[in-house]
Amino acid sequence: MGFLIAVATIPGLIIGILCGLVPLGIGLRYQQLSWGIVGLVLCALAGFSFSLIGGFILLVLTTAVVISYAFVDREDPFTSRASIEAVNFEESQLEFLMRQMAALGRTIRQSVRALIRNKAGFLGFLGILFFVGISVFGPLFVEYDGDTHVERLQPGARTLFQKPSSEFILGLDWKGRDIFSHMVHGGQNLIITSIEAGLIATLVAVVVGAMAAMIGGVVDQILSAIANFILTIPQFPLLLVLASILSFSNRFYLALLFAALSWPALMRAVRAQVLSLRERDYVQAAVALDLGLPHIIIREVLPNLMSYIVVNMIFSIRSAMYYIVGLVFLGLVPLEEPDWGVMIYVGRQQGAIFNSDGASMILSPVIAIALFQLSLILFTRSLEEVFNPRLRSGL
Amino acid sequence: MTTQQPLIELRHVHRHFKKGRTDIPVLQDINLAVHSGEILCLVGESGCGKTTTGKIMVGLLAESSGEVLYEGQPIHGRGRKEKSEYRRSLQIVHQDPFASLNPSHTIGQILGYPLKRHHLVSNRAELRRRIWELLTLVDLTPPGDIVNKYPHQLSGGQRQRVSIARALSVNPHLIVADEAVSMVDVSIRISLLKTLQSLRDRFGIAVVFITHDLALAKYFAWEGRVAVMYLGRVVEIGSTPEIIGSPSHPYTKALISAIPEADPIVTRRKETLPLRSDDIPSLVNIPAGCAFHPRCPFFVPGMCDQEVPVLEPLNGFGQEVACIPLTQGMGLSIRESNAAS
Amino acid sequence: MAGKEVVLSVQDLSITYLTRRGRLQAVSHASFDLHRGETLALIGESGCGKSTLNFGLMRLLPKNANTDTGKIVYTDQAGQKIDVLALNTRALRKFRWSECAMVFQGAQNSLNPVIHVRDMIYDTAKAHGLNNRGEVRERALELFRKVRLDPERVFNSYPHELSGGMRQRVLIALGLLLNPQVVIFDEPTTALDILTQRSILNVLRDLKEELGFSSIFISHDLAVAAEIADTVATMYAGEIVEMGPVNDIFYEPRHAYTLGLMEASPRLSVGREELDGIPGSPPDLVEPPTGCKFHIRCPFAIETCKTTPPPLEQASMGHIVACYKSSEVLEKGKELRSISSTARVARLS
Amino acid sequence: MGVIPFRRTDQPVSQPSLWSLSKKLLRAVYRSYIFRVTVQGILTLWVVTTCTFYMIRKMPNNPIEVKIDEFQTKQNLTYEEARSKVAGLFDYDPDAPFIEQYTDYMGNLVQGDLGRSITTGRTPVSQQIAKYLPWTLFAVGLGLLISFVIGMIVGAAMAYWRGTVFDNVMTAFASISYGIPDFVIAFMILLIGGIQLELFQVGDYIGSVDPEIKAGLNPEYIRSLLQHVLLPVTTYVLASVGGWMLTMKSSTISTLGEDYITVAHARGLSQRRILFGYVGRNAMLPLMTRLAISVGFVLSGSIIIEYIFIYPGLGKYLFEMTGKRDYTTIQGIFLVTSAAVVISNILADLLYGVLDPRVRVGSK
Repeated sequence: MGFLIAVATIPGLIIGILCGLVPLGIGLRYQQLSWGIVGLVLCALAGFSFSLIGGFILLVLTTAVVISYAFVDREDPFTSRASIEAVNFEESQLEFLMRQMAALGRTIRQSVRALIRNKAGFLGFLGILFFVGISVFGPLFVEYDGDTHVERLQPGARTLFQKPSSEFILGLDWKGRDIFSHMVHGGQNLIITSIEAGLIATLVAVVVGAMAAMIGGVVDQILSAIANFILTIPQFPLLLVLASILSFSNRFYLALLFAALSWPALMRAVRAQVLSLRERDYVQAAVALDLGLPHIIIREVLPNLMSYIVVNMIFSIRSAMYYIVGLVFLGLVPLEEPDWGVMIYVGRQQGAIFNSDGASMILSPVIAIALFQLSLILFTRSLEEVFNPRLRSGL
Repeated sequence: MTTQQPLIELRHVHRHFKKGRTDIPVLQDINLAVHSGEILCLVGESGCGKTTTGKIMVGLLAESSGEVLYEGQPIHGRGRKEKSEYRRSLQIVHQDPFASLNPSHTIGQILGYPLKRHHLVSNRAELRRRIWELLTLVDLTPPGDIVNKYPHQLSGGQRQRVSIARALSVNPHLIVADEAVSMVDVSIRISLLKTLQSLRDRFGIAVVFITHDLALAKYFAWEGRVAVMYLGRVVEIGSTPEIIGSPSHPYTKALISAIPEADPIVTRRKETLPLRSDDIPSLVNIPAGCAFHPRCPFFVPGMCDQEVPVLEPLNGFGQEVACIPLTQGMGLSIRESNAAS
Repeated sequence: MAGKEVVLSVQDLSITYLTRRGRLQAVSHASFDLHRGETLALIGESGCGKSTLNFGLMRLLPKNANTDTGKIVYTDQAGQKIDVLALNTRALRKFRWSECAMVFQGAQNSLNPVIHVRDMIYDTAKAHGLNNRGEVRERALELFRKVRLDPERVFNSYPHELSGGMRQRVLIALGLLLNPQVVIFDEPTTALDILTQRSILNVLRDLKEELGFSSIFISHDLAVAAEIADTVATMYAGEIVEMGPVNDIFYEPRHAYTLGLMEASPRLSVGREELDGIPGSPPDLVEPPTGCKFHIRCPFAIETCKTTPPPLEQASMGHIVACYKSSEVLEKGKELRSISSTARVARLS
Repeated sequence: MGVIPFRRTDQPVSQPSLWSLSKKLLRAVYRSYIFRVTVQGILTLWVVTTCTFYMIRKMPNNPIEVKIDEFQTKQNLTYEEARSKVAGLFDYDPDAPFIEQYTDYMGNLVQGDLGRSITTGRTPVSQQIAKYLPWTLFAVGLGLLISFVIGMIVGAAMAYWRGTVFDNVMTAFASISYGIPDFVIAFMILLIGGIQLELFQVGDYIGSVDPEIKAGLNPEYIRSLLQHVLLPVTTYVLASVGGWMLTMKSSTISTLGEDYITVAHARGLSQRRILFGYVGRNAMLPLMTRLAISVGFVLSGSIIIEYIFIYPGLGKYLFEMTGKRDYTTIQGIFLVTSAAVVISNILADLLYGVLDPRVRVGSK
C-alpha cells in the first residue's frame, strides 16, 4: 500500500497540470474563471505530491466543484414548475453526467464548509495537512544530513550535540547531524505505516463486524468469541513478544501485525452499530422493497456508519503510531534512519536525556508526534459534521 | 366477498420471540384474510401484537408456526422471481417519520432505487417521469421542491407521504400502514389518510391500517372491517359500523366506552365500563383461558378461566367474536361479587 | 369561572430560544388567568409553544431560553401575591412543587431510574422542610391509594418495576404530595393505552373534586381536553389565538385554526363523517410569517391577515379570539354542524 | 390449540426427593451467572495460555543462546567456553519436545504452580511476580485513582458550566491530554522539567527508592517511595485524565438532558441533592464499567513508562525477561495479567448490576 503515496515527482506535476486543464476548461466555458484556476492549481499540486492517483482523485473532485458553481441546476427538469406533460424529461448522457458532478460538487462544498465551521476540527485538519505536507514536500527542499560531522564540534564541548542555533534551527544530534533534516525526512515512514495499519485494522473490523451482524448465528458467535479472546490479552506485551518472533524487514508487516491485534475492539462496535441499523425502519422498508442485500449493506447501512468508521479509523491510526513508536523506542524493530522513533531511541541511548544540549534530539520528534496525534484527535470532531447531511447543511 | 380468493391470508399463525431463556408468545392463533381493495383495521393496545401481525403479513417477520397464504399459495417455497414479486406486492409504511427514511439519501434517490432495481423504468427520462408522478400522487407538489431534498429538510407529514410514495413505487397490492399517522400532527393526519384512501380507490390497493386510535380507525375504515386484538389474539372482528356501533366482546366494549371524544357534552355523559383490574398482564405470564378474564367485568368463573375462546360467528353479518359466554348464547351480565379487587 | 379568585395570572409572556439559526419565538405575548379550582386546557400541535409556556411558568426553561417580556403573578394560600419571575433561587425552590407542581409527559423518564420511589418522595418532602418521614410516608401512601395504586408495593419499588400507567400515577401522587394550589399536567396521558388513559382521567377528575386544586392541562388531543377542561385555550405558533369556556370553544369556535382542529378530529359517536385536514404545515418560528401566523394555511384569509396580526378581542362572555373573520368562522362552524353528520359535504380544498 | 402451558397453583405438590433437589441445585448452579462467566473465564485463560505458550517458544533464540551470547560479548569468551559455563546455570532443556514441555507446564499450572524462572537462579515465578507486581499496582493504581477522581469532578463541572471559559479551557486541556501519548508526556517531564528548566534532579526521581534507605514503615522510606513514584504517576494522570474528563462530560450532559433532572428541579430539590443524587450517580454509571475494565489493564502497566523512568514494575520486568527469553516468567506474567482482565470484566458486570437496579445480572 505504501506505493500509493509516492513522494513528489516532476512527472506527477505534469500529470497534475494536465488533469487540471479539465476544470480550467469547464470554468472557462461557464464563465467561472477563478474557480477553474483554483481547480488547475489544486490538481497540479495533488499530482505533484501523489502522482497519478492523487491527481486523478483531485481531478474528479475539483471538476465537480467547478461544475457545481457553473451548473446551478439550470438543466434539471425537476426545478420546472410546469405540469408533467409540459416537462421534458429527456436529457443527453453529457447533461446527466454534468448533473451528477454538480451534485457531487455541492456535497463537497458543503463538506468543506462544515469542516471549516468547526474550529477545533479545522485546526486538526490543518495540523494533519502540515505534517503530511512537510513529509511529502519537505524532502525536496531539505537535503538529508546522514553523515557524521566531527568538524561541527564546538570548542569545549564533550559531545557533538548542539542546542538549536540560527544555522541549525533544531540543533545537532550525537553525530553532529542536522536534526531539522531528520525531522523532515523521518516522519514519512512512520505516518505511512500508521495509516496503513489503521486502514487495514478498520477494513478488517468493518468487514468482520458487518458480517457477524448480518449473518448472525454461529458465524457471529465464533467471530465475537475470537474478538473477545484477543481483547483479553494485554496488547502491548503481546506485541512485545510477537515483535521478537517476526522480523520486520518490511514496515508493512508491522502494520499488518498491528491490524491483527487491534481490529477486535472496533469490530465489536461496528457489529453493535450494524445490529441496531438493521432494525431501522428504512432498512426494513428496503427489505420489503426487495432491494437486495448488497444494496442494503452498501446504500442503506454503510453511509450511516461512515462517520463512525472514519472516526474510529483515525483512532486506530493514532494508536498504531503509538505502538510503532513504542516498539522502536524499546529497540524491538530494526532501526532505520531517518525516523522519528529511532531518533528517540538513539537519543536516549546516547544520553540526550541528561544532556541539556541534546534535548532537542528527543524533544523534536516527541513534540512532532504529540502534535500530529493531537491534530488527528481534533480532526475527528468535524467528521461527524462532514458526513451527516443534516449537520453538513448547517442546521 | 367471501367467495373470492383472499389476497393474503394468515392461518393459525403463531409467533414467539426469545428473550434470554424465556419464550414470549406475541401472537397466538391468528386467522385473518385481506381481500384486494379492502380496508382492514387492526386495533388494540400496545403489546397486543398488531405490529407483529403487520410485519408477518408483508413478510418482514417469519411466523413461528401456522401458514401465510398469498393469493391462495403458501409464501414459502416459491421461486426467486415469484418471491420477489410477492415481496413487492406487499408494502409497509412505518410509524416514525423520522426513522423511516434513510437520512443520507435524497428523496429522488429513495424513490429511484426500487424503480431501477426492479426494472420498472427503462431509461432515465422514464425514471424521472415516474418519480414526478409518484410525488404528485401523494400530493407532494410541486415535485421539484421535494426531489433533491434530504429527509431532514421535510416535515413529518411530508416524510410520511414520501414513505407512501416509496411503497407505491413497486405497484403493490397491499399496504400495511403501521400507525402511519400517529406521530403526525392532528391537522395533517386527515389529509394523509385521505391520500391513502384515494390511492385505494384509484388502484384498488388493499390497506391494513394498524392503530391504537379507534376513532381514527372508524373514520378511515368505515367501509372496511376492524379486528380488535388483545394480548396476541384477535378477540373480535367485523365490519366497522358493527364493531363501533354495537361492540360485542367485553374488551371492545371497554375500549369504546373508555375513549374520550372531542365533544364536551357527549364525552362527559359517556358511561365507562368498569374493569376488574387496570393492569395489563404481561406477555410472559398470560392468564389461562380467556386472556381478558382477570379484567373482564362479565367474567364467568369456571368457564372463562378454563378454556381459550375461539373466534366464532355471532350473527349473519360476518361479525366474529372470541368470548365463550357470548358464543354459547349466555349473554353478558356484570357480577357484583367480582367487583374490583 | 368568572367571579372566583385568580390563582395564577400570566400577562404578556414572551419566551425566545437562542438557536444556531437565530432567535426562535416560542411563546409570544401570552396572557391568561387561572381561577381557583379551574382546569385550563392548552391545545395545539407539537411545537406550538404550549410546553415552553408551562416550563416558563415554573421557570424551568433551559439555559438558551429567555423570558423577554411578561409577568407571572401567583396568589399563594395566604392571599399573598408573588411575582414568580422576580423570585430568588431560594424562594423559587420553595415555590416549585409546594405551590405549583407539574406532572410531565413521558412517565418513563420522569423518575430517577436508580433510586426507589420512596426516596423520591422523601427527597421532595425534605426539600420543603418536611423531615418527619413517618408523616410523609403516611401522606404518600394515602395519595397512592387515591390514585388506585397498591401503596406499599409501589412505595418500595424502583421505577422500572412499574408499568407506564403506574408510573404516571406515581407522578400524579408525587405532584400532589405537598398539596399545591396549581398543578400543570403536560400531556399526562399521551403515551398511554386507552384503558390506562381512561383510568388516569377518572383519577384526575376525582382528585380534582376532592382536593380542589387548579390545573393547567396541556394536550394535543382535543378529546382529552373536551373531557377534562373548564376553559380551553388554543395555541398556534406561540400565540394564544382563542380562549373560552369549553363548550364555546367546541361548539362555537371563532378562530379558523380552532375550527380546523375540530374538523380534523374524528368522533366515535357519529356515524360516517367527512373530515378535513388543515393544508400545509406549522410555520418556522425562527422566521414566522407576518400578520396572522395562520394566514398561509387559512381558508378565510384576506389581505389584512397577511400584513397586520389580528388583536385578541372579546367575542362573548369569557371568550376571546384573535381573528378578523371570526364571525364568518362561527357561521361556517354552525353550518357544518347543522348539516347532519352522515351527509356532511366535503368542502373544496 | 397451541395454548402456552402455564403452571397452575393448585397442582399437587410432590415430595421432593434428594435426587430431584440436587438436580435442581445443579441446574441452578449451571444457570447462575457467576458459574457461567467463571467457566468462560477459565476457558479463555486456557486458550490464552496455550497460545502464548506456543508463541513464546517460537521467539528466535532460547534463553541459553541469549546467555551464551551475553557471556561471549561481555567476558570475551569463545562460544564453547560460554556454552559450558551456561550449561551449569540453567535447568532448561531447549531440545525437549514441545508437547512434553506443554503438558509439564499445564500439569504444574493446575496445581497452582507457575513454575520456576529459567534465568534468575530457579526462583519461583510466583515469587518474581510478587516482587514486581506491587510496584506496578502502586504506580498505575494510584495514577488511575487520581485521574479517575479528577476526571469525574472536572468532567461533571465542565458539563454543568458548559459553554463557559472554564469549559473551553478544560476541554482544550482534556483534548491535549487525550491526544498525546503517555511516553511523550514522560519525555516532556524529564526533558523540559528536569533538564531544560532544571526544576528537579532527574536522578532523584527515577528508579524505585533510594537504595540506602531501609525498607519499612518509617517516614523516610515512605517519602522516598512517593518521591520516586511521583513522575510515573504524574505521567499516568496527565495521559489519562483527559479521557475521563471528556467521557464524564458527555455522560453528564446527556444525564442533564433527562426528564427526571427537570422534574427534580421542578420538585424544588436542593442543588446539592440534584447534583449528587440525580446527576452524578446516573452520569457515573457508564464510567464505572470502564473503570473496572481499566483496572484489569493496570497489571500490564505501561512498559514504556516504567522503562523510561527505570521503575521496577512488572512491565519493565516483562520487557527484560523477553530479552532474556525467560519462558516461564513471560508465561507467568501473561497469565496473571490476562486473569486480571478476565476477572475485572466479570467484576465490571457485577458492579453495574449493583449500581443500576435496571440491570441486575445475578438475579435474572
